[in-house]
Amino acid sequence: MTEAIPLVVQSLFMHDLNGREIVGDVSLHVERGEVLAIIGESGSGKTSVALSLLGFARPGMRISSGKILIGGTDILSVSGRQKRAFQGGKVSLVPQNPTTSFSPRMSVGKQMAELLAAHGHTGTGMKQLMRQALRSVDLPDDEKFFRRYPFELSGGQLQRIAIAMAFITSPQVIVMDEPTTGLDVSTQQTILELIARLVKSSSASVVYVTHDLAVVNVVADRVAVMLSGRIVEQGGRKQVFAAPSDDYTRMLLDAIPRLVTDCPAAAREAEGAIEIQSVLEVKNLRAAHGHVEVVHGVSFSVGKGECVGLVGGSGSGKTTTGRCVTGLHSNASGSLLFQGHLMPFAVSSRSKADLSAMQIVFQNPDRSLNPKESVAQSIARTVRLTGLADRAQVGAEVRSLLDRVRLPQRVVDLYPADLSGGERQRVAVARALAMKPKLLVCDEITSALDVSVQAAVVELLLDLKKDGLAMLFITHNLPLVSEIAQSIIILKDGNIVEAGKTNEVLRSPQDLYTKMLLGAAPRLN
Amino acid sequence: MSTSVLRLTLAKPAARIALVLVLVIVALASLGPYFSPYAFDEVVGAPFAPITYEHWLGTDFLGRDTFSRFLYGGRTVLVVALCATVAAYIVAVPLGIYSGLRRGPLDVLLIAISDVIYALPPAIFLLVLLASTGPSLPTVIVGIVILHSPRIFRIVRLITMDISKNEYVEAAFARGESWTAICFLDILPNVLTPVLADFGVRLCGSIILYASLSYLGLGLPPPAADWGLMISENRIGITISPWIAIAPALAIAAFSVAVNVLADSFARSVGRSKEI
Amino acid sequence: MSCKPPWPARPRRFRFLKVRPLNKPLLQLLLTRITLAVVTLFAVSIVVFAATQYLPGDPARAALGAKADPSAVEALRRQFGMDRPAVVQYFSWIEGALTGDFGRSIPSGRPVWEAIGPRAVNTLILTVTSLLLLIPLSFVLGILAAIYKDRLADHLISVPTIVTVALPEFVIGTVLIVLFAVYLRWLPPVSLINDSLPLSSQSSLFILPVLTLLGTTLAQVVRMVRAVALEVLSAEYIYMVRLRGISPARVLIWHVLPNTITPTIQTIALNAAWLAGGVVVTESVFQLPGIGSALSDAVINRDMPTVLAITLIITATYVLINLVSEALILLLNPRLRVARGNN
Amino acid sequence: MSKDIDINRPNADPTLVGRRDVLKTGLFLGAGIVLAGAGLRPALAEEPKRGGTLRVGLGAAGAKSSLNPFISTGDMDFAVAQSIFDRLTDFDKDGKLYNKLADDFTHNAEGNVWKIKLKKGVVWHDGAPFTAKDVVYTIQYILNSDNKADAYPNLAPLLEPKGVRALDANTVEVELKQPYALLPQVLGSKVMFLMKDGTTDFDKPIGTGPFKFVSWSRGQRVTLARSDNYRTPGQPYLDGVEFIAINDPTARMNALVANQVDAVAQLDGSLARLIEANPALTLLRSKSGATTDQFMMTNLKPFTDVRVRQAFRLMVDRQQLLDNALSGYGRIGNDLHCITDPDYASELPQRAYDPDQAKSLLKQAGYDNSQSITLYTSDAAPGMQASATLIANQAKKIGVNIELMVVPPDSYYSGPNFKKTQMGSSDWGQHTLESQFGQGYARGAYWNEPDWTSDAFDKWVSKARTTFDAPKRREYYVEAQKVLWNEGAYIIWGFRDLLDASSAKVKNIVPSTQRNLGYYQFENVYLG
Repeated sequence: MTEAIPLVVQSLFMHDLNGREIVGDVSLHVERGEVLAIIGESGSGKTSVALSLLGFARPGMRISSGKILIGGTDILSVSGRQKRAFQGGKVSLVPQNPTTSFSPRMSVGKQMAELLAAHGHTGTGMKQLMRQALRSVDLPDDEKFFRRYPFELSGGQLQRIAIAMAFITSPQVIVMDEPTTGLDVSTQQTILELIARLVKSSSASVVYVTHDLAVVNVVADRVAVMLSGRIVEQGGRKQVFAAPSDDYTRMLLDAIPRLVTDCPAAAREAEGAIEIQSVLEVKNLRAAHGHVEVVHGVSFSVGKGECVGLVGGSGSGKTTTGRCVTGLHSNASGSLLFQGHLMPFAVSSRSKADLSAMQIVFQNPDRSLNPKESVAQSIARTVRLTGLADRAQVGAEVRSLLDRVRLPQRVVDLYPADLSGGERQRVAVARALAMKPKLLVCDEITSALDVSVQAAVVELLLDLKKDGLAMLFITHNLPLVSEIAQSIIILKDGNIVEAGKTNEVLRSPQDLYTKMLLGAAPRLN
Repeated sequence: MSTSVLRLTLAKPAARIALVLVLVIVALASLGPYFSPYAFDEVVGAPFAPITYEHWLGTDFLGRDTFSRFLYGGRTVLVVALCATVAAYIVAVPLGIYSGLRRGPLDVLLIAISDVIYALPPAIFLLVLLASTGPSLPTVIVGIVILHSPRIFRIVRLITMDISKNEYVEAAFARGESWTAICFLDILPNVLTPVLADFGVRLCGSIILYASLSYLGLGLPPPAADWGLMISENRIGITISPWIAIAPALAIAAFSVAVNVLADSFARSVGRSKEI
Repeated sequence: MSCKPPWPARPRRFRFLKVRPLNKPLLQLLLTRITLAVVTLFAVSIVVFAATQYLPGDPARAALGAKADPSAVEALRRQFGMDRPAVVQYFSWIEGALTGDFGRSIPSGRPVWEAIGPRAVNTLILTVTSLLLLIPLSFVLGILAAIYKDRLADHLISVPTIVTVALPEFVIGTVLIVLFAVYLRWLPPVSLINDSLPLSSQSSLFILPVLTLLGTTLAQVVRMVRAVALEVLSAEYIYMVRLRGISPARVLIWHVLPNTITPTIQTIALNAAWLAGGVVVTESVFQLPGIGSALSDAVINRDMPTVLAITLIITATYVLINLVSEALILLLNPRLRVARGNN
Repeated sequence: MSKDIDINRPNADPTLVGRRDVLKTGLFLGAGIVLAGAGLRPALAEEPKRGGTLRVGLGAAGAKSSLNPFISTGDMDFAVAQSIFDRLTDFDKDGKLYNKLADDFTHNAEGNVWKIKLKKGVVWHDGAPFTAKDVVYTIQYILNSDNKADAYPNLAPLLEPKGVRALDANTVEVELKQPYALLPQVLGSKVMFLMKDGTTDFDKPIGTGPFKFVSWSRGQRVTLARSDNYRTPGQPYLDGVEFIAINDPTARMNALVANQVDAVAQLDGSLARLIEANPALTLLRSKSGATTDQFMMTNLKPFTDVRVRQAFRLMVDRQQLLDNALSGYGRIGNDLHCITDPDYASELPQRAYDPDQAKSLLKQAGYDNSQSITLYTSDAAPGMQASATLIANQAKKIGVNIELMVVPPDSYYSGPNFKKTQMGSSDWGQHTLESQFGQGYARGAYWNEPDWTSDAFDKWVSKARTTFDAPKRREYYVEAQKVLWNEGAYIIWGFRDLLDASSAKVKNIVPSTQRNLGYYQFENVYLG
């Protein structure tokens, strides 16, 4: 008698309540001990497929047809107690965002015990299992730790617990839904390693859902690429990556920022070296949140037409530095020299000219546009701030700005809610450009965007730089910065640990942290 | 966006029925007097006469035509409730935006004042206020405004604080826009939507407060026709002619329910379903 | 030498009570709240005192009747200290109030507390009963409505509650009287409480007033619970718990309920205040001798000491309820309960 | 909010200031006693049953209420005093005087020294015999102004405290300041209860009445039990009476329907037909001389002009007021009080509803239609606010603009605006002409609400009071009433019936013109 394949999905269809197809005709199978990666951008239906493997559809969606066989039994055909025996028992899930995935008013120990109790474990055996599970994810296994509430633990710790809980019942199938996306760069790497280790040592079939192709490279045996609810390509990892058969897959692969040590930006920088005229000079910048100093004396400068990358993990002080520069954080000391003159920290005491000469674009496109203003209103308002009053002139300026960020004219009367994330970010850039700035501070402007969109925004920035705009590019993404910045500053805990020309820093990093960051950056090959 | 919110608000049949009800009752209250068969204070028969073809709702405790009084009686309650509620927003929204945006000593003071008003149970407050100044419609309106304002103020303040953390507001500050521009273009429109979601609840509260005051004899003096007063002055006949009380009670309830349903639907379409 | 502590070890099974000593930040927060409440109460007492100062009509004249001769009125004014400046009157009053002496009622000349004490008991029974029914009922109904969102059960719960919230107390009360007392004759229409009999034997007199108060407040809380419960139900952690194979009952009791309670406490506290205010109309509809009806009597009689005392009592109760609710929110929040130094 | 029906004024009752023919009074009294005797023992269809407690719902004065029978506020206080205490004389259901605890009145020739013989065998609730000392103590208590007894203004003009003495255990001698024939009537007025010698407080009142005090809670409930040593053997039939405060008329009615009480006082006219239609309930109706009326301040424009007053009386549609404000339970009034008094001027023509005449009178007086008249009113008496509302509406028909100023009932008579607006509402209980004129029409009297004065009226009244011949005196009274009819300032559009209701099982409450629920005398009442 042959053992049933742990996971077989046959022709799965999912629809939303309006009858729109979310997932269409998805068929998969995962062998024992195999890792299948489902790759797709937001809206591709990959998470819906992942959750359906636990017999679950998010509200507003339903599984309309198809079979999901777990060890030979269709999880869609059972319900109630039987179904619950599957969930958490035979199929388990590692969620995307660990901090919102634990019940906030129950200690983590209790939540683990609850899971085990629901699947038939009791007494001391249960306790032992819990200890063992925590040890396997490199966490302390004492009573004190069990009594911790989710908010007392870091995202990384919580994700370790979530992973431990996914493995603790020895399920046949483990579904991991973007398990590293919500984590800090450096944590991402260790969690990824942990997953790889656990997967190797267990016999479970793993479905790993992600948008990050680089991650796939580390864990997956096979790959399925999803677009608009359908699988466009499926095959062995190496084969797909080396010779993608589908255009979309190819596009995805191309869009991934690569850590370019021989970057074009650096090359151009050599040409422009003739006029290294400093736009911004930051000297010994210290900034604090309340009484806690988070930036401890940072100095750097940005030249005309230069792009400086400010790189660091979360809590490194990179965003605070950017906010100090733009005047949004005035609890600071040190000096800011802008276009040759000293500039105060508070927005309210800066001159109009200074304010317009320096613009900031933020990370979250959802929050950086006023939802009550149309694209035209939002940009026109800014244009008028520069002194332009004539209706026709303002209109013309708005249109030319939209052209400049390569947005079609039809978006003029749309509202932010009608735009995609990438489009919103372009509007934000256009609005910043309306002030005719000399320096653009970009605070993680691509991190909330899909890979393909991200690439287009980067391209836009490169264009702008070509026009002589100075940029302070704040990011945690080292490969991205390597594509765009001439020089790069690595921040850690509020201190500059390394700074220099991009090429040099990336080629021969001096600091341990830089090396770690470089190591953590996923590569495709 | 406003059209889409409106569309969303009226997406459900319940909301559309509610809108119709609101319109009907507003029309009834504002146009009713022009169609009323008798004057509101005209004695047309014996007290508590039954329903007849001439008197669709019979007569009241003084022998006046109840239907005519019903047609007249909606004006005051709707106007008072609407004035009071709108005035409360006019007072509280600017204060809330100021407090939420600029903070400072005025904010502390306003919070303290609102704390004190919060601590006064609404009915008790109105009772003591009206008892000390004498019942009059302007006092009633001022009283209701005083009761609503701190509640609106707090929500507006919170939402303003929330909105001002948004990056588009920061960006506006960073590019040197004026306070007024930021208040009117960035804060106000975004505050209004969620704040107006509670408008229905507050209007409903005003109606109930005013009706209760009329019931306690602190509203319009007789012989005015007023729904709340109609219920209380004809209470004695509740077993003889229950419809005299039922008609205005139904009108008050229907209006309140409809306004609530609309507000609920509006709140949902705005994506905000609970009070902050 | 034994290192055993002098106290017995706490039994393990009581651990769930979380009897940990309050940590410093929590204590500080609580103290701030209490201070604020006291300050608020003082401010309210000043506001109310000022308001009653402007009551038109002379309480002394009202007490003695229109025919009283001016010297008698003057004597009464002196007797009640009404000839002194307002500030002096306020401080002497607040001094008494702090020691439980609210002065003497002007028309009867008897201590205020003597008149409103027994009435306060009736009002307390009325409001506490309503509150005790309100809390479990609103949670059951609200969570049920949330679970069966947009289905029949939801409508069956939401529609009646939305109707009752739109009706003033006097309408609900009158409808209840006509229905249950006049036509069905199940319950007494008038709450004629007999002080000389134990209240327990007169519980039927409280049913309709309690129902009236419930009618006006339940809807608000149910709606709030429903909204919060909907949010909780759609929270990621609830999906996660469900996808761990935990039974629905357990999910509801251990995960949905605790996370629904905290945000609704404030609403319940607000409604408790509405209960406190709503008793005026409700007591008047049912002629129930409570402090609500005593207040309206006192306002009419210009009985300033009684108005002040009752308003202060009601407000103090209100502030206290708010304080308790805030304390509960703080205490129920594990973030604040767990000592920060633990990490 | 409580709607206390009680009027917040000293009990409007006979303050007798005139002089009357001694002989006439003697005869009058004798007749009264016979009649009263008949009234006390009505022919009964069945044997009265003993036992049971009568629960009476009625209005009370809340915090102001007291057990002191001399300070009576609210129906409940009065009803309680009426059950616990007795007077020397009293009025029967038709308003005739009879002796209660007094046995006989004699006086000297001049008429200024009276001897009152008391009934023997009357016992206080605590067992002590009722003696002359008690009467002396009571009268002296009333005459002490510190005690603020309601009856003080009735007695103080007549005698000094030292003028009353006990001659023996059963005889009281009263020496008046001047001759006065109507002392027995004065002693029968509503606030003239008798208390035991030495009484200083009323926490546990002791009386000679049919019921004794058991317990009370202020303004809410008073419980009384049968007095075992009541002077009429076998009475009262009831084990006890419970008075329960229900100030809201609707609530009172509901309580009766739901059997929470057995009887209620002060019923709204509109409910009377409901009671009549309900076999389980009995309507108690008494054609009383009580009025709910309006008055015009003669010291305020435009009512300084008699033509305006006449016009206002003509523009009032009395039938509509009777039908709609009193639901027909009453009699049309002719702008004169005291319809039950034998000297009432029934021969005067009934003033008709004549808006045209009113209009022309106003025109003559140069009345300015653009001004508005303020009518101060309240729900303080049956039909008061209703009639004010209706009158305002009727006035509108001839272009007269009347605005209502409505205040809560409890503060109506004591309010700052009473007698300060052009028009006001008022109500009067059952009175004799004598007491009505003394209280409501005398120059400078506080309850002369419109501040109306007339030399001619005063002349006729004083003439009547000194006239000993009854038919002659009636003539003078009629002349006085003619003046009132022509120039007076009251609009007395009707007399209201006293309406109460009881459960059908309550037997033998005999409606009285004096006050509601058979003057709250329950010694004959039993539960069937």
